[in-house]
Amino acid sequence: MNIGGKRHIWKDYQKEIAGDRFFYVRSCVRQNFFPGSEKTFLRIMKEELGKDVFENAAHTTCSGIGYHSDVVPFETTMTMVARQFALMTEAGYENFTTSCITSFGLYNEILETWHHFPDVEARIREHLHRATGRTFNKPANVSHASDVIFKFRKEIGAPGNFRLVSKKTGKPLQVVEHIGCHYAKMFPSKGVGGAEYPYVLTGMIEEWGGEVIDYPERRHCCGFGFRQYLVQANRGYSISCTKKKFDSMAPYKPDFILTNCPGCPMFLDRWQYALSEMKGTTYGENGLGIPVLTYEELAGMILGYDPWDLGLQVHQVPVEPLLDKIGIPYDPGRKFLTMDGKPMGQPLAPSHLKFYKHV
Amino acid sequence: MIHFGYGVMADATTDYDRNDRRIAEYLLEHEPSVNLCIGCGSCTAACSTGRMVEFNIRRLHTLIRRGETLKLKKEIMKCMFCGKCQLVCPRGVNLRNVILTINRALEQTG
Amino acid sequence: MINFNLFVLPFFLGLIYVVFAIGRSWYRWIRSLPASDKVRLTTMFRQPRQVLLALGEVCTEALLHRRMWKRNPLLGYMHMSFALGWFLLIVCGNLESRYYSGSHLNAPYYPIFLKFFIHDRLVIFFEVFSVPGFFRFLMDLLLLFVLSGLVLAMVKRKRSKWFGLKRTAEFQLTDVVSLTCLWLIFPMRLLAESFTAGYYGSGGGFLTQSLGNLVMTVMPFTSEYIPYSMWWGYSLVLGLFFITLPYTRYMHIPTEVLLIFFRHAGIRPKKWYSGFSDAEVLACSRCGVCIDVCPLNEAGIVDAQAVYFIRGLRDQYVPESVSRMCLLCGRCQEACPVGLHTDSLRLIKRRELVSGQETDFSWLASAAPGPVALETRHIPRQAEVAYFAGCMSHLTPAVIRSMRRIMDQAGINWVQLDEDGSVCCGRPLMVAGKDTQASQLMEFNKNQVLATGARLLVTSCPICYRVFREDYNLPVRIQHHSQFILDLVKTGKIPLQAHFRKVAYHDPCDLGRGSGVYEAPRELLTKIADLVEVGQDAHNAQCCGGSLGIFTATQEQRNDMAAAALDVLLENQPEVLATACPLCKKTFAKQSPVPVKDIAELVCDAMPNPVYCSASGQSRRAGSYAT
Amino acid sequence: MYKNIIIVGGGIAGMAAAAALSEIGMEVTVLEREKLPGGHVRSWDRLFPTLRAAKEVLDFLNKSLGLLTEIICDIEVGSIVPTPGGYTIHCTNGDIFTTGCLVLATGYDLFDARKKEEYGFGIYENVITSADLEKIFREGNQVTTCGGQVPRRVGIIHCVGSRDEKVGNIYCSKVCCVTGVKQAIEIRQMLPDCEIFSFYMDLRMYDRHFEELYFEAQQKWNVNFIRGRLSECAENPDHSIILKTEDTLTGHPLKLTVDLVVLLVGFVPGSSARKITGSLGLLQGTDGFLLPADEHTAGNRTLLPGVFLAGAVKGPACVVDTIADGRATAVEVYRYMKHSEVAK
Repeated sequence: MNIGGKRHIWKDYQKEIAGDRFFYVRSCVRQNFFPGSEKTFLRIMKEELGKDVFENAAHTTCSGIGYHSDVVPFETTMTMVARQFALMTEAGYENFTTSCITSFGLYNEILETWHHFPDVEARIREHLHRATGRTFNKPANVSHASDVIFKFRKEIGAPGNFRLVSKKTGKPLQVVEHIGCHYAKMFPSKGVGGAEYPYVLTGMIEEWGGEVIDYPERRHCCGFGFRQYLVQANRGYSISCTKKKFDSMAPYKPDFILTNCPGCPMFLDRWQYALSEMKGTTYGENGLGIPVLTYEELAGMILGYDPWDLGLQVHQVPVEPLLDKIGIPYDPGRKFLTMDGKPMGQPLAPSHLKFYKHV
Repeated sequence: MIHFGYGVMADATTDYDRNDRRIAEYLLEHEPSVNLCIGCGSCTAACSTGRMVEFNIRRLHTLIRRGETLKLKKEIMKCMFCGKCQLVCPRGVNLRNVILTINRALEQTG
Repeated sequence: MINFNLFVLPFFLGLIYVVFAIGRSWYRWIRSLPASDKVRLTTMFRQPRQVLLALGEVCTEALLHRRMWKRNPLLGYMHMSFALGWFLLIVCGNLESRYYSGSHLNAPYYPIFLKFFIHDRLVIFFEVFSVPGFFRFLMDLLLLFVLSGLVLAMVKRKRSKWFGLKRTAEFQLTDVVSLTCLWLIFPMRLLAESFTAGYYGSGGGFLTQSLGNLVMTVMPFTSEYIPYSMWWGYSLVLGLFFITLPYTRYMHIPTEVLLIFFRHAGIRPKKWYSGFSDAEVLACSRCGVCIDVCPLNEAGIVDAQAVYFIRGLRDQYVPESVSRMCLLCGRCQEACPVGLHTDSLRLIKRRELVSGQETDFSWLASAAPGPVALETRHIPRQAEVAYFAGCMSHLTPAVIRSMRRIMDQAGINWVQLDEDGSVCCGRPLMVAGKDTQASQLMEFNKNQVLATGARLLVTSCPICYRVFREDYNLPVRIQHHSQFILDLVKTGKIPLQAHFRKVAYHDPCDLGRGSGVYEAPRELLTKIADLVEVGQDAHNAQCCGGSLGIFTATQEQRNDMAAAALDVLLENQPEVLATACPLCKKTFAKQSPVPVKDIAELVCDAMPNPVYCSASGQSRRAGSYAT
Repeated sequence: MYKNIIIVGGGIAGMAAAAALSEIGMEVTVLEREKLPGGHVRSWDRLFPTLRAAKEVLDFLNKSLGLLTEIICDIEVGSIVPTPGGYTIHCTNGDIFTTGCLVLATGYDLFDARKKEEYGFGIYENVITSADLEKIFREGNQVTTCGGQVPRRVGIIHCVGSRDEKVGNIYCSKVCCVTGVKQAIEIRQMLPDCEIFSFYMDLRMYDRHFEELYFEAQQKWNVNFIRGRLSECAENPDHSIILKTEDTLTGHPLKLTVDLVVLLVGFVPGSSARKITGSLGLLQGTDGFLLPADEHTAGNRTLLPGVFLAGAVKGPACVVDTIADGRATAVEVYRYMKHSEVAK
């Protein structure tokens, strides 16, 4: 691996990311999957970086999940997205930042469509106006929240914060970065670093002291693939994809997987359980699985936020070994407590994937 | 083990590194003309058997060379040996002996 | 006196051994014959006529080497001088010994070493008309006869071309030992007898006594051990020859005799290896006649000819590729002086090679247009002629088109069985050794033929023709289209107008040597063309090299064989090369500088107003011609 | 008899044109950017389809240049400006040439394989280009992996940068197919135990003896040809490369590990030609290569009087065709000089 070659390619895929005044749109599913992530993003942006991030409660789904599952027509989707833009315009913002990768891809797809087919844009403006009476400006800048974290990676990794280095050996942690398919595969120029060797997560990992693993199936989908999972008959495809990725990365002994998409961490995390139940195989050290993190969770960890505030207790694969490796302190007793300090109950132990026992 | 109602599927990819290529190696050693194939499909187009039933001699020996031999034994039995394939092959692949050699290789690899 | 000396032991023991070994082999082979063949053998021995005929053949072939003579007189003489000369030496020596011993029963070594024991009677040259003198003259004459063969054998090793052989068989080590012994036997006998006659000054004939006297004059010796040691040498080489004989090609001498009896008993090669195969394998003298006639030479293949294949069978090691490296053109079989069934032996081996392999033609039932489907295709149930073009003919559509035109012209109610492509006749599988598997295809085709109700089956492909005739057991007449068309011409059903100049005819192997059809195509061709002579034709025709019989030849090797065959065919500058096999046609066509046409095409071209047939069998005008 | 003809570019097309012109008595000046004439052919080891040394061809061309040819090396043309009655050539070192007759033989550039990102050239050390391989051959070095080991399997990838809308080149570079076959044979000659896998879309063996070479590669050298365009490379922990493709002849996706990957890089329009096109206003085809006045009937002329094109400046061409084209240009130049006023 010649990192110089990658830097050469990264040079070609520089993208402009707004620095402030973000109109932030949440993901439909992330708050269920990894509830602490979006909250952490807002906390970092506002508390650590002092940025203006605006949220509008009237914001709805972009309908991407329906669009990619072939149940929502493109026209409908475009009109719904036009409404989001109208909300942004009404709020006086022009930097559009999405929490979701699929939304990010979809916004880009729609803006590109409108760019090449102005008549389509005109029609959608007509639809939106007829339906809601709204008009909109197209955003000046569209970024994914991971782009924004990437932009401020230096500030987050400021001296004194935690680093992705093994406390015991002093060696950098080995990290698998997994980019959501809709981030740059459709429009390589819209992603930091392009589609082949995306830099957005790699940049964070490098900045925070870790090392990125380049394994053969790094381009492969996490396995979600919308219809692959959503239609039950297709779930075999979904889990087969995930297994392919794990089989490919396992020889590199990654310390954890970093993701920037709503679905990827969900499937890379939960399918480790399903695979262990189906096949009896586990990945990672000591049968504990390979921890999977969202970039917000990782940024929060670097900043020293309490892991249980980040929502790491809802991960299937225990993150404690990773916290121990880095040396992030946590109170194991608080892991399964409600905000009132009452026990919230604990999941049953799986047959193969081990629970972490604190010593 | 939990029954989820679905499971991990077999990979459709030809994994050249892991496939058992003993039949291919035997074939290439004993009938090297098979290496001359350019995939034109004349053999399959002329094939007396392939006209009547699913039997693609061109694909069959290409698959063998890649180590894909799962359906081989069943397929190879359909050949009538008439030799038309060989007569039309623009590269002089000795197709009848290819079949005989594959049969022998199958016997030897069990 | 006791006629014994220690030196006779090597010979004597060798003789006992060889008789025992031959007897054991014969016993084994006869025992391993199929029961029906054993019956044939015993039946023959109850018919003196058959036995006499067999004995006659033993004389003409094993002693006189008639077929060798026909091939090349020098070669014939060489073989005859050894076989007949030695045989007569034994017979006459025996008679001579009886004269001396006065008894009919002598020790077997006594006649052989007679001159060692008898040398005290003075017989001078001009006493040839006395009994001993006559024998001495005769025995020396026979010795000279054999020695002349020996000289020729030595010459043959260097100048095989004089004997009509371009190539001779390669030797194995045992052959060299045995050959050396054989070659030494008669010179040793000459020396022993001459030295003895010289030493005693008497006892020899015109050759041995003269030579003995000469030796005594040139370098006189006084020790009787000198001739004595030569008797030892003579006995030793004889003994060694006998002991090695069962393990060398010289085993063919006794085996051929048995084989001749087998053949006269009506025993024929079977599908599997039997005592008869053993007799054939051991009867091969490795004379090498089959090497020269083999078309594989033209392709530079020099290790697969019948002689080597049979040697491999004997040594129980034949590489798979050698078993499959044979065109099965039958040329070697035609030329073999011993009459071995070389093709059958090859097929037996091939059957063994594939015995464990299976085929699956169950798809025929559902996929192929069977007899039922025939009905639905509105093909008349009562056709006169069922026409089976054959797989290969589908690659030479001109043949099929010509046949349709000819049959339409003749007003025949015909039906083509394989209009949409053939289910193979089965012979290609059989030549791979897969006879049992072929039977499934044959069963299918048989039903097809029967379903048409035709009483005549015509095929354009000699390969199909041969298998239909030999293996199908069809209750209908079977003709190759050359025979069929000839009949049509003879009965005036197709008028012929045009006449072609200078046509050379190539005999397809399966039609000519394979099925014995030589005349019909020639007769047909002479009606429409001037046939030019072809150097090697009919029984001796060269294979085109495209044969389905061969599996391991490369395309280049096939091309070389075709080129060589073409050289012969085009020697007299024909304008058209005619053949009667789609495979030959296709094979020659790519290299021939002159057009290659099937007989059917030529006939079609020669017809005055060809009836143009429609493309499909259903819509042709067959019905209107129904008689 | 005629003087002052300038040939821009001292590759084989320029040399062949110069040799032909000087032989019929014309004075020619060749401007060459590099330190020695010969162009890309200087970097090649042996030429297809006969595997003769490239150096022999260059030596022949060098010898045939004649006394009337002046070659100025190490000089780069900056711009060419039309002037009344001719053209002024401004070189980057300040030199200025004027001429009435100008031959552009600026050739081509090799496709930058880094643009085909998914193949990992420049990232994975065991991915090299066909030009790199030629260099190894030319310098008499052993073909090894980045770790210095003898490769057991080599993958040869056809059509890198050619026939690929995704890199903007939909044209065929013509010579890569046969180059791939040639290099496969050369690797086998050097490393008899090394397996070769060639991944191709079509094998365009268009010229004499090419198909025979392909046949030889299959028959004698047992090169494996797999029909399918490489989709992506990935690196194993031991730095070997996983190739992913569809084996289109079996209809299966195929995964194969090789120790070394050779990318057969195609032709792209030369950077120097692009500069000159701008200043002269010459026409480019959709492929970016320069267009002659008429592709069939005036293949070496341009629409500008006294400006001629020779060799691969007009698109991918093999050595044989390029030399022939250089000579054809000489004939056109001669006819032009004879009939125009420039002849004095």
